[in-house]
Amino acid sequence: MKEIKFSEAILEAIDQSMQKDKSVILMGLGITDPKSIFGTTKGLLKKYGVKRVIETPTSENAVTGIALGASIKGLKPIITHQRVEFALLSMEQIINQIAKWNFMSAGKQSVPLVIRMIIGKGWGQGPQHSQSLEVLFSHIPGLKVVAPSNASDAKSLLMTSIKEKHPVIFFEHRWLHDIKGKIENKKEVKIGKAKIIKKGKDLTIVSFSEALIQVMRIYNFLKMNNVSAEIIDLRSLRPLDEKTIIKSVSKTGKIIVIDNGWTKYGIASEIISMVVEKGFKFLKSPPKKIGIENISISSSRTLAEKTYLNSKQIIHNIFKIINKNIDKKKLNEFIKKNENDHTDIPYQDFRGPF
Amino acid sequence: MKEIKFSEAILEAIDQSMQKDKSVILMGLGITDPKSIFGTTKGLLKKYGVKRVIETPTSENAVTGIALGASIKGLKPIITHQRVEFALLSMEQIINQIAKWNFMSAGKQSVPLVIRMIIGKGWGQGPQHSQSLEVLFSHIPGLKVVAPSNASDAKSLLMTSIKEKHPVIFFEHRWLHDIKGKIENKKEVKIGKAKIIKKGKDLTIVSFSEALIQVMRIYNFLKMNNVSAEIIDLRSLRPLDEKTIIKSVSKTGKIIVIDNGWTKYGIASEIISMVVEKGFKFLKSPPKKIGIENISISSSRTLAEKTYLNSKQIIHNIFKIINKNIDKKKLNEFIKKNENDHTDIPYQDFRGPF
Amino acid sequence: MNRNTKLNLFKIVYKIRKVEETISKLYSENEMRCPVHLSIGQEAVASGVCSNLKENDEIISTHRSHAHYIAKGGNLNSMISEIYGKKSGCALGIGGSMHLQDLKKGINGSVPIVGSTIPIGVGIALFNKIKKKNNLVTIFFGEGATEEGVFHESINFAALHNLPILFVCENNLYSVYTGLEQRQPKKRDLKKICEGNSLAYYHEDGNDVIKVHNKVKEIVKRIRKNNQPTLIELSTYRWLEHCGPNWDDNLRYRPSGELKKWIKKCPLARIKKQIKNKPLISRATKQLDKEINSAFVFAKNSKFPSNKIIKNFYF
Amino acid sequence: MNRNTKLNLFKIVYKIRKVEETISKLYSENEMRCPVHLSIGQEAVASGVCSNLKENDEIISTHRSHAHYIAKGGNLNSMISEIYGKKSGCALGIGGSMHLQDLKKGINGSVPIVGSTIPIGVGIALFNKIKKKNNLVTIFFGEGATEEGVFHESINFAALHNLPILFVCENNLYSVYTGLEQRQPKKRDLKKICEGNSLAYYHEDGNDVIKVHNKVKEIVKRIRKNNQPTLIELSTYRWLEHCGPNWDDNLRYRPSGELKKWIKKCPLARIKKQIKNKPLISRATKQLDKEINSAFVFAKNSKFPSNKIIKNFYF
Ligand SMILES: Cc1ncc(C[n+]2csc(CCOP(=O)(O)OP(=O)(O)O)c2C)c(N)n1
Ligand SMILES: Cc1ncc(C[n+]2csc(CCOP(=O)(O)OP(=O)(O)O)c2C)c(N)n1
Ligand SMILES: [Mg+2]
Ligand SMILES: [Mg+2]
Repeated sequence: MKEIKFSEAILEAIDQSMQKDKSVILMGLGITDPKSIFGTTKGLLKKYGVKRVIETPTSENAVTGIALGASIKGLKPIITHQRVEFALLSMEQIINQIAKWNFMSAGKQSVPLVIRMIIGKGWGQGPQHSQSLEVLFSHIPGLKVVAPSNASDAKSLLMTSIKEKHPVIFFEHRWLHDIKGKIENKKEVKIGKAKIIKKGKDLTIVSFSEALIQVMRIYNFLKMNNVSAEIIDLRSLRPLDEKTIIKSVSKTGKIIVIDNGWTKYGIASEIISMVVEKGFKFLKSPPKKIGIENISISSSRTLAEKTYLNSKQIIHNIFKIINKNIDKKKLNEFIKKNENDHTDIPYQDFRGPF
Repeated sequence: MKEIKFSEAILEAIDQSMQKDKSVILMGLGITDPKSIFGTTKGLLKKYGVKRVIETPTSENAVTGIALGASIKGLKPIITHQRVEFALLSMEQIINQIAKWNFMSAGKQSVPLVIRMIIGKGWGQGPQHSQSLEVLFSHIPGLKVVAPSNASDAKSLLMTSIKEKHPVIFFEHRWLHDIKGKIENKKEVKIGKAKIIKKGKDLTIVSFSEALIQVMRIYNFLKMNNVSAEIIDLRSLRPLDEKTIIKSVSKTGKIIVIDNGWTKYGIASEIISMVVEKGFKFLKSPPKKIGIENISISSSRTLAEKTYLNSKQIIHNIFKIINKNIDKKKLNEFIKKNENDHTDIPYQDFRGPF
Repeated sequence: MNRNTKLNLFKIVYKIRKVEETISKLYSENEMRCPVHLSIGQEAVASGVCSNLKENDEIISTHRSHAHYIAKGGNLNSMISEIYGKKSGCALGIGGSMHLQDLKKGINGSVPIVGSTIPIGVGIALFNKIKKKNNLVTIFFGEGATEEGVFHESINFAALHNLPILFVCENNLYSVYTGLEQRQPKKRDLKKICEGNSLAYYHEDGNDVIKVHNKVKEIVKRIRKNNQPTLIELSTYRWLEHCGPNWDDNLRYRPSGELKKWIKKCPLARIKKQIKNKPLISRATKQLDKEINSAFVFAKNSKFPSNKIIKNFYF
Repeated sequence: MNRNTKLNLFKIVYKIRKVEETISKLYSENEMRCPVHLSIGQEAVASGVCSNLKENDEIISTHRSHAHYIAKGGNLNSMISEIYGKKSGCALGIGGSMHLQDLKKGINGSVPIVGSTIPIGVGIALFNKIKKKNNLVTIFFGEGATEEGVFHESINFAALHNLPILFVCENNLYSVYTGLEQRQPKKRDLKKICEGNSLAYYHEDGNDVIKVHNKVKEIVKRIRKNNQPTLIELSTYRWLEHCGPNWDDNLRYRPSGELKKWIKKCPLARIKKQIKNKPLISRATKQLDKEINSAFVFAKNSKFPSNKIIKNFYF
């Protein structure tokens, strides 16, 4: 098994899908430029030509409608937004048209369309370039929403999404793009299937996308402290793999959800409400959700770092749920050894700006 | 106390606010036309002139940005959308700009802006004219979201919203517009305060907007069956009156949320997850959420009626939570007597189309 | 123009008029329980445009789509059934009047969000270009839709990619009850806007079906040859209320006398006059009356859709 | 043009250039931890436009706002502090480079969503009209923003209401790395688009600050008189990368030689030549160098904002 970056996994998924299926086309701002969306569309123009790799004007709303029109006739467009925020210009097309076209056409047409949305964070991005907003799409019947956390899932899920008959919103957190992972080519990841990353019995930790990386950063501390956590990577937000979550909670009796985004009316709210409706009898202590602060994200690093998820907060909440004391010295040592100096970058060699 | 229609209450709120404060202006498609948005803007053009009552082109996105620009300088614009769906064209302005401007200007400017969104339903409106979508706004820090269920609250909440320094999304369900109610002019309804409509001890029913009307329709059946329900009208969705809800649940130990919209990642999900996080120890049985089916709404009445909330479903779920059997004959009699013949209209004399 | 073409144009105009009048008449029975946006007064636009389109040419439309659907040859039984919310409807009753579609006839659908089908139509044309299909795409919309940003984004894209599209702007002077003067500057000039975006622009009297037919014929030929997306603005007028079955001149949102003036330019009366041959006309109308009548009977007798169909769609 | 005006124009151009160069030089210290979009090569636009504006005239800008902020007289210490994320920043460090603002100088802000400040600027002008203020509103944006629907919606509205607005389209040929030919049809004509929307349109060499100043002077006078919203397109060129402190001609997204050609048209060199008086220039630059240097020192020495300020804002 080879190890490649998340961004390379995306590229491979698109490349192989375009190779296999001539109906797949790409649309978006910057897909043919030298930076090629964090490298995820590198070389595709040369390989597949301007008819299939279509650089676009700054017209997000129309481009989305155009992709929809092309898709109902049989093309499989992939749209890319360099930031989730730009996609807000196309919400009308996404929610009123794309999500409903299969229904509105009484099943006669379907919309095999993928919209890649990249979540920004860090390096002073500020309030308009760092929102997650997964819940805005996850609420809508007719859409599928996925948010992989690693290269292998990203590759397989993107290929599945491209093959899929119905529209998929594909979330990529830009802090994942440079993380390497082994690609498991054998198994196809289906949309709607969560994955148990770590087996455990003391509590269930549910997370997804980059938030899961934050969880994995503190996994060793849990182990050191004999906390046996079962960690679930959702991978899909809609449909949600309710079974896997409930099964885990039936075993652990405890659940914490670590969210990429805001917690009020957020992704975690649905998961907890679902768990408590369907697995009330298993619950031994109040479930908990944490995510970023329910405020906008500042540019200045000292303010931004207070907004983001952080290891200490995650650990404290976990220990509270399982009703265990933390050795503060150990915790501080662990944090010191494992954290970046700056919370506005994922790794020391990360530089902004875009 | 006089009794007036919900739509008249809206009109009074706007009229009195415009009278009192010269900064209040109105913008929107149809506000000066003969139908004057279900009568809610009737006569205002004549009274306040074209400078303050501004009919607009079909340019929802720009109009929203224009209102924002005017508001940061000191005007208090009220924008009206005849359907929630049209506002989707302006999501970028609402989420990226309006919700964040106070923050982005480091508190130097604020956005005293009200956006009225009208929820359509019934008379074959179909998939694109009957969505609720409150959660799309309720998730966003920087926005306030209100959704009154009766004329009195509507009037007071709208006046409060207009006076408010920060942006408010004001939801009106069109089936409420014709319902009459007594206006309690004494008390100002604050944004963020729920109201206990009925006191009770067996279970807590949380609802809002038109869904609350559906709940009140079956209240007598509950009484007849000695079910003592505490009914809470949320009125505000953001901020949410967590205290009132938790306090009620601490007494009843049971909760059901009746939602206007889709239940997945919906309004009810947040309420239940909040209750279970903060009031876990009070809960005696699994909480429950019901709302409309998680599918799009059809035009044909036979399909639409299966999508909407209905009294039977509400009653069944309530009895299940309190673990009580229903006398089916009584139930059927009650339903027959109290329901409309058609679920695509709220009252017998309701006619579409717009 | 030969007599046959003329007669065919008459037939389409008449068919639209008669269908709309029947809807208007029967609406008060409360069995067509959905919003309807009728095209009475505007029939010549759809008729004169679609008479130049081949069966596999594609159209896409708006909330006011009855005329386009009929003119492009959509199945009448399915249309009326759709409005009645029946399972024999073109969308199984899911959409009602605002969601007419007939894929076999290249009628891709219509939706009630102003302007939103414009990019979707452009996308169909992009598909055609990539897959080397020669179908022309015609996108119908009202002049109100040109106030939406997406219209401008769409024409820029269409011109950038030389997509063979006919944009048809049906200018009936009103958006709901709101006149042009409240929505667009006095010197607004759609021709310049189009040409600034590299679109060819034409204008024609939208109440004269022969003129529309001839002008569009020319344009369609040119588009098929050079792929230059083209917009034609057709001036016309809606007689009845914006939405619903009734006359509404009593509401006085239109200058007094305006409606009368336009009724004098009745597209049906005009083509009738241009044909002259009364027996021919009466034979045609009789046949159409029968067809239309039987469509309403068919719709009324059809069953409502069963809730089971919902599971056939993706949510 | 008198010597003083010329010298003032020189000073602004020089100040912008020097600030941007200093940012570019110091960026690698990793203390300006936010995206920066520099205006080197485009200084004459902001300078020649803002030199015609009064202090209480208003501007609103985009991701590339440094030049506009400086030219409109924004406080330099606050700007550099903002980029350093310090609490002495014009937005207390909340926004960084893409959110410059100085309300005292009529600088309403800037945001990094392309096109989104255009309607907001129109809204400010609507406020001025309703409240009978005579401030002119100037809205800066790149040519990429004219591809957004909201631009078209906004100019329609501005013209409909005769709002005194100067739209400044800074055409630097690129949107990020993407050239015009991939975004707009060859014969795209912004003049026609503007005129079709009842806007007056002008064009000028955006690298000649004197020409820009003179042309805008005329235009501003006219707008103040007749309230006709007006757009001026200024042709110019960005020298460095779209976002970040570096040269990037090595990436080859621009035709070889293009950058060189534009560097020959350097706005700073040009105005310098037009002044000739070397001592005057050197006195001015020395003074500005000092001011700029001290702004960077100030910023570096300033404290970071404390998390407590968050509670001052509404969420
Ligand atoms: C985005 C959006 N905004 C507003 C509406 C409400 N609306 C329905 S039809 C209509 C009129 C549009 O006018 P025009 O495009 O000229 O079409 P016409 O009705 O005259 O045929 C409007 C504004 C809508 N459906 N969609
Ligand atoms: C709505 C939106 N789409 C895309 C982007 C990404 N983006 C940032 S700057 C930029 C370039 C815009 O070009 P132009 O308006 O010409 O300004 P310039 O950078 O040339 O000054 C783009 C596309 C964005 N910020 N907002
Ligand atoms: Mg019209
Ligand atoms: Mg540019």
